[in-house]
Amino acid sequence: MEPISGVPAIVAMVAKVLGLFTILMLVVAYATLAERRISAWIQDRSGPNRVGPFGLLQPIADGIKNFLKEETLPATANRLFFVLAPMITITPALVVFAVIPVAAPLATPWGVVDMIVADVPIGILYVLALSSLGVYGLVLGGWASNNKYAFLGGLRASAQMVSYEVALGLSLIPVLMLVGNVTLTEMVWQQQQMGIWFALPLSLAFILFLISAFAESNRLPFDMPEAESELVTGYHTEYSSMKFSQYMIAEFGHMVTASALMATLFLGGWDLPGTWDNAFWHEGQLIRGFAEDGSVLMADAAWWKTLVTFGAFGVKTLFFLLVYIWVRWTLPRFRYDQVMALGWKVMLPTGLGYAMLMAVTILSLDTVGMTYGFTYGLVLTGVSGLATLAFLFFIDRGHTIAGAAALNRQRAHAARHARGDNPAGDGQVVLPSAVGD
Amino acid sequence: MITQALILSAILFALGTFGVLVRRNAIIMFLCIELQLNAVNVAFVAFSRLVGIEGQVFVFFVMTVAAAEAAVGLAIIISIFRHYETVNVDNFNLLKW
Amino acid sequence: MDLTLTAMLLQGGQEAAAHTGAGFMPFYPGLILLLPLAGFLLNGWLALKHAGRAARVTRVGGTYDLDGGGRPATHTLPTWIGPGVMGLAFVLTLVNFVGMLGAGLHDPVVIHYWTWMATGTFTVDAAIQLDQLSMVMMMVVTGVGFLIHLFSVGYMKDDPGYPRYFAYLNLFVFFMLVLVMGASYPLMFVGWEGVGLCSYLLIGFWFTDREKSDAGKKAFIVNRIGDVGFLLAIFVLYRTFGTLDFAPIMGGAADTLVYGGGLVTLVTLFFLLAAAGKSAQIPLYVWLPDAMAGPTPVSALIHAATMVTAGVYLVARSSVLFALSPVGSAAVAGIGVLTALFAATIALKQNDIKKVLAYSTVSQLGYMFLGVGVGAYAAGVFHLMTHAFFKALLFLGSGAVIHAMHEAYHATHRHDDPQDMRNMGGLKAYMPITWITMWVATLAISGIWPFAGFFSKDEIIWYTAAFAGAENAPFPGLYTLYWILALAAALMTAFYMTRLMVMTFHGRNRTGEKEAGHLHEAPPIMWVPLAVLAVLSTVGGWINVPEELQASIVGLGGLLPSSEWLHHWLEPITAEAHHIQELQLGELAHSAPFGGGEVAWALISTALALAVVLATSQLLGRREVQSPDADPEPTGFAKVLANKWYVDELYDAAVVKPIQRASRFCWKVIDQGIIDGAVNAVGYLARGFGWFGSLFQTGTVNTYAFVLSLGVLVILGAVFF
Amino acid sequence: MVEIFFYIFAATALGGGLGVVLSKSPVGSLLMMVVSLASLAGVFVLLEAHFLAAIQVIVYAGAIMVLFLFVIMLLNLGHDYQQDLKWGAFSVLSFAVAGGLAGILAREVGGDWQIADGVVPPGGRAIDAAVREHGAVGAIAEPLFTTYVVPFEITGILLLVAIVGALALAKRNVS
Repeated sequence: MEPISGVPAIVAMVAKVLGLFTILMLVVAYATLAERRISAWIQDRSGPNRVGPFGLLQPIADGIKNFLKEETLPATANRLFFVLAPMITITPALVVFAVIPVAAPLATPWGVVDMIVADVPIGILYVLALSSLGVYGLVLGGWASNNKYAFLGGLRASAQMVSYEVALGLSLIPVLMLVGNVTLTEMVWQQQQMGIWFALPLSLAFILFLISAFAESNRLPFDMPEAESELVTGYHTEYSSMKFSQYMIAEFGHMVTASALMATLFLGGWDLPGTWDNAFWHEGQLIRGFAEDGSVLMADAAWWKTLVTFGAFGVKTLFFLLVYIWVRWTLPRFRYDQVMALGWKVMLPTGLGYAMLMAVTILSLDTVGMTYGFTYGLVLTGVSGLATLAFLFFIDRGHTIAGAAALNRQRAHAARHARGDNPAGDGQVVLPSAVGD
Repeated sequence: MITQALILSAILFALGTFGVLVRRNAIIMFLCIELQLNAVNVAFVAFSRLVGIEGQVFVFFVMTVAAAEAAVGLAIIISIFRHYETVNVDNFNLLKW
Repeated sequence: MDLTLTAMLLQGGQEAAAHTGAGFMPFYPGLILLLPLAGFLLNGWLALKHAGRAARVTRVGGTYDLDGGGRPATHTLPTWIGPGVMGLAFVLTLVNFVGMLGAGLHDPVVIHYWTWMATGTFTVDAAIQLDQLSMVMMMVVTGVGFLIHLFSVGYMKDDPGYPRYFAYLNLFVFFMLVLVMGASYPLMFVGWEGVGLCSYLLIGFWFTDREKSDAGKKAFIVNRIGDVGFLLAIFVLYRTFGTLDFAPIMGGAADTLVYGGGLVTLVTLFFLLAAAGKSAQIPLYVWLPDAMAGPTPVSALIHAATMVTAGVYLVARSSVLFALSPVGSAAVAGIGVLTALFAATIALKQNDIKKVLAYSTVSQLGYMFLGVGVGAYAAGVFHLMTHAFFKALLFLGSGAVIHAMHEAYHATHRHDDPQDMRNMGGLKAYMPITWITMWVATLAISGIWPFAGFFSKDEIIWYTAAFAGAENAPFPGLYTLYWILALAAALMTAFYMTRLMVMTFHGRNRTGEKEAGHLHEAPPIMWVPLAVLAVLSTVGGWINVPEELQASIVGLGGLLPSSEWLHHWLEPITAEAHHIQELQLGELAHSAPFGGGEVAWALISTALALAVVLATSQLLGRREVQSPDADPEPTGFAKVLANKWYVDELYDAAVVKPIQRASRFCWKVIDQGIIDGAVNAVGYLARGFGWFGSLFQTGTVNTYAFVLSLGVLVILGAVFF
Repeated sequence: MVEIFFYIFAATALGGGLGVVLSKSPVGSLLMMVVSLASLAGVFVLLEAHFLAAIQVIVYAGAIMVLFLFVIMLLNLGHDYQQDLKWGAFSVLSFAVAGGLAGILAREVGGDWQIADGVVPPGGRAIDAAVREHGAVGAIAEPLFTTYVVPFEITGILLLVAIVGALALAKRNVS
C-alpha cells in the first residue's frame, strides 16, 4: 500500500478539490433550503415548496434570482472595499475545508489516495488562521457601505469574533493535549485509538467549542453583526444580488465547515465504531493500530470503506448543521453586552480552568502509567462529566446571562445598598475647610 | 532562498522605516513599525534555516511583544484621540521646549 | 548619658591598679568626674524649670518666692547641689591623693572604661589617667573649685540665673577634670573644648548685656585659633606614633623622635599655639581681660586658678616632647617671659580692679610658661598651684569688694562703676578680713618671703638663670635675657599689686557719704573661703622649698618643712624629660649669669620686691587719687600703658579689619563674582546647549524618528565601511 | 517551483508594504498590511516555519490587525481622508535614509551564505528532524518550554502588564 505519487497524484488532487467544492456548494445551497423548511416545520408552517418537488429546486431558483437582481452600489460607499469585502468573506469559509479529512484513504490502482485536500502539518492552526481572517470581510463590508447600521454591524462582528476566537482556541487545547499533534488526520486517528470519540472524554471542551463556533459563524443566538431587529441586517444591509449571496454562501459555508470540524474533532470524523476502518500513515505504512507487543497492524484500504466512512462523516456533519438550524429557531437572541460577558467572563475562564483540569488529569493518568485507550477515555469522561455538570450548574445561575429585568433588579439592589451604606451621602457635600468653622 | 529572504527582510525594514518617517497618521506609523518587526521576523526565520530552531523561538517572542505593544499603543492612541480628536502626530507636538 | 556609662564610671579602679602592680588602689575615680556632671544635670534641670520665672523677674522685675532663710526658693536646691558635689569630689580626690601618697606610685594608673571610638587602626578609649601630675591638678581644681563654689553662694545670691550659674560651674569643673584626668590627647581635647565652652557660657553669663556676650564670643573665637594648633599637633602625633595615649607617646618619644628635630619642633610649636590660646599668652592673650565680664567667682575659678593653666598643664604633660625640642622650649619660655613683662606693664596703669588682676594673671601665666619652658616642669606646676591659691584669693577678695560696692551703689541707686578703684579707697575700715587676706595674697604674688609666691616664682627665675648657664645651653644669651626680663616683671608685679591694694583699701574713702554707710564686710560664706585661701597662700609654698634654700636663712635653717617635696612628687612625670635635658644640656649652672648663688638671688629678689612694695605704698599712699571724673587722662607712655599698648586696636587693624576686608572680597568678588559666575556660566552654557538641542525637538515624532534613523545609518555605515 | 512561489510571495509582501506606506486611507493601509503579513506567512511556510506561518496569520493578521481595524473603526477615521503623507524635502531625505538603510542591510545580511542550491543548511536539517519527531508545533514548543521557559513566562507577564496598561489607558472614567 503505497501513497499515490507522480502525475496520478496531481490528477487525484484536482479531482478532490473539484469534488469537494461541488459537494460543499451543494450542501450550502441545500442548507438554505433546509433552514427554511425546518424553520417552517418548527413554526408549524409549510416553507418553500413550489419550486420542484418539496421545493427542492428552490436553491437553484434563488441562485438565478441573485444573479439577475440589480447590483446596488451606495453613492458614498468605498467602491473598492465594498466589492472586495464579500470576496474576502467567502474565501476563508471555503478554503478551511482543505485540511479536513472526509473519509478513509481510498485505494486506487495507482496508490492510496488520502481523502483530504491538504494534510498540512499545522492542521487545526490553519483552520484557526483562516477563520480569523474571515472577520475582515464583515468589518470591511460594514465599513465600506458607509451606513451606520452596516458599520455598527461590522464593528460588532470584529469584537465578537476576536472575543470568541479566544474561547475557541482554549477549547481546542484539551484536544491538542490529548492528541499530541495539531493535524486533523491525527485527531481522527487518536479517536480511533481511544475507541471513544472526544465528545465524551472532553465534553466540556465540546460544549465550549460548540458555543464558540456558533459565535464565530454569527449564527443565532450570536447574530449580533446582523441583528435584523436592531441593525436592519447589519454589515450586509447595503448589499444586494450576488454580493449579498456571497455573504449568505459564506455564512452557510462557515456553518458547514464548523460542523465538519466539530464532527472531526469531537465525533471521530469519518470514524465508525470498531477498528475495521482505521487507517493512518505511520512511518510510510498505512496501519490499523498497534498490537500488544508494539508491532503494527496493517490496514488495508478499500473503496467501500472509503464510501462508508464518507457517509458517516456526512451524517455527522449534517447532524451539526441540523443543530445549527434547530438552535437558531429555538433560542432567543442575546443582547450585545451579554455576548461579550459570556465570551470574556464565562467562556474564557471556563476554557482556562478546563484546560488546566484536563492537563492535570492527563498528567496524572500518564504518571500512574495508564496506557492510552478505552479505560483512559472512560476516566477522562468521568472527570469531564463532572466539570460539565458544574459548568452547566453555574452558567444557569442568572449571574452572567440574565435578562434585562434581572439586570435592573441587580442595579436597583446595588443602588439601595449604596444609599444604605452612606446615609449622609444624599447630596450634602461637607467641605473639609468648613469643618473648622 | 535564504539570501533572497534576507534581502526581502532588509527592503521591508527600510520600507517600514520610510513609512514611519513620512506618515503623520499615528495608526499608520504604528502599522509601519509592525512592518519593521515583520521584516526582522523574516530575517530571523531565514537565519533559523542556517542556525537552528532558536530563530523561530525569537520570532515567537517578537510576536508576543508586538501583541503587547499593539495593545498598549492603541490604547494610547485612543486616549490621545479622545483629547485631540485626531491621530495626526503633527497635532501632538506639545512635548517640546 | 546612658546607664552603662554611669555604671562604668562608678566602678572602682582596682582592676586597672592590679595591672600596674603598684600598691595604689584608686578609689572610685570615675565618681570624681561623675559628681560635677550630676550636679550640672540637676542644676541644669532646675535652671530650665525656673527659666521662665527667672526671665520674668529679669524682664519685669518682681521677686521670687522666698524660702525660710530669706533666699529665693529656686536657689535652695542649687545651693546644696553645686558646692555639695564639689565638696564630695574634693573629698574623693583627697582620698585618692592620700592613697597615692602612701603607695609611692611610679607608673601612671590608666583606667579604661570603654572604647570611645574605633576607626580602622585608630582607637581612642574613654580612659582616665591617675598620676602625680593629674592628682595635683585634680586637687587644685576640686579644692579651689569647692572654695569658689562656696563663695559663689554668697556672691550670686540675688542673681535670677542662680541655678544656671551653678549648672555651668559644675559643668566647667566636669570638663576641667576630663582635661586633667583624660589618658589621651583626644580626651584632653574634649576637656579642652568643654572648658572653652563653659568659659564662653560664663563670660557671657549676663548675656543680655551686649558687651558681656561679645566678650564671651571673643574668648571663644580667640581660643579656636589655639585649638587649631592642638588639633594639628594631635594629627602629627598620630601620624608619628600611631596612638594618642599619653603613656606610649611619652615612653616612646625619646626613641621615635630626634632631639631638636623638625617633627618634634612642629608638634611643640603647635602645642604652644594651643597653650597660648588657652592660657592667654602673647599673641592670644587679648580675650582674658575681656573675660572679666563674667561673674567674679568665675574669673577666680576659670580665668585665674584652673582653665587658663591648662596650657601649662599641657606643656607639663608633654614634657618629654618639649624636652626634645630646644626651639619649642625656648619659644615657650620666650612667649612666657614676654607675656609676663608685657602684661605687667599694662597692669601698671589699669584702674579697673578686675582688669589689674586679669593682666596680673596673664603675667603670672607667663611665669609658668617660662618655668615649663626652661625645663622646670615641677616649678611651673608649683607656681600654677600657688598661683591658684593667691590669685583665686585676690579675685575672690576683689569680688567681695565689688560685691560691697555694688550693694552700696544699689542701695543708693548710684550708677557708677563699682569696679573702678578710683571710686574706692579706705575700704580697710569697712571690710577688714578682706583687707588682710588680700594683703596676704599681694605679698604672695609679689614674691615676698615666706609667702607661697616667693618660693614658686623664685624657683622659676632661678631655673631660668641656671638654664642659661648650663653646659650646653642652646641659646644662653637668650635665656639670660629671659632671666633679666623675669626679674623686671617681678618688680612690676610688686608695684601694681601694691598700687591695687593702696587704691582700694587705703587712703581716703571715695565712695561718698551715703554709700559709705552701706559698705560692710562680706558674709561668712564669702570670707571663709578667703581665709582658707589666705592660709594656703601663706603656707602653700613650703611644700617645695629647695634644699639649698631650706638649709639657708631663707629656710630658717631647716625650719621650713618638706625639702623639694613637689619636685620629688612629680619626679615620675618629669624624670624622662629631665633625663633628656641632662643628656643634651649637661649640668645646670649653680650660679646666676652675673654671679651669685640661689640663696643670694632669693634674698636679693625678695628684698627688692619688699622694697618696691614699701616704696609704692608710701609714695602712692601720699598721693591723692582722683575719682574717675576728676582723674586727668594719662599722657605719654602712661597713656600707652593705660590703653594696653593699643594691642586691641592693633589686632583690629592688623587682623580683624583685613579679615573683614578679605571676607568681603571673598564674598563679593570670589563667591559672587567668580564662583557664582562660574555656576551661572555653567547654567548659561547648559541653556545654550539646551537651546541648540531644542532645535531638534520639534515635538513631531517623525523628526525624532528621522534623526534616530540617520544615527542608525551613520553607525551602520561606520561599522561596515 | 519553490523559488517561483517565494518570488511571488516576496513581491506580494513588498507590494503590501508599499501599500501600507502609500495608501491614503488607514483602512487601505491596514488591508495592505494584512496582505503583506499573509504573504510573509507564505514566505515562512517556504522557509519550513509552518507553526510561525500559522501564528503569523492567527496573531498578526487575525488578532493584532483586527485590533487595529477595530480602533480605526472606533475612531471613525475611515472616510474623510486627511492627506497626511507630506511630499517634499523631508520625504526625499527620508527616502534617502531608508534607501541607505536598505542598501546597507541588504548588502550585509543578504551576503553570500554559500548554500548550494538544493542543499538543506544545518539549521534546516535540525528543524526538519525536530518536526519529524515532535510535529510542527512540538518542534518549536520543545525549546520554548525547556531552554527558553523563563523568557516565555516573562512574555506572559508582559502580556498581562500590557492588558492592564491598555485597560487603564483606554478606560474613559478610571474612577
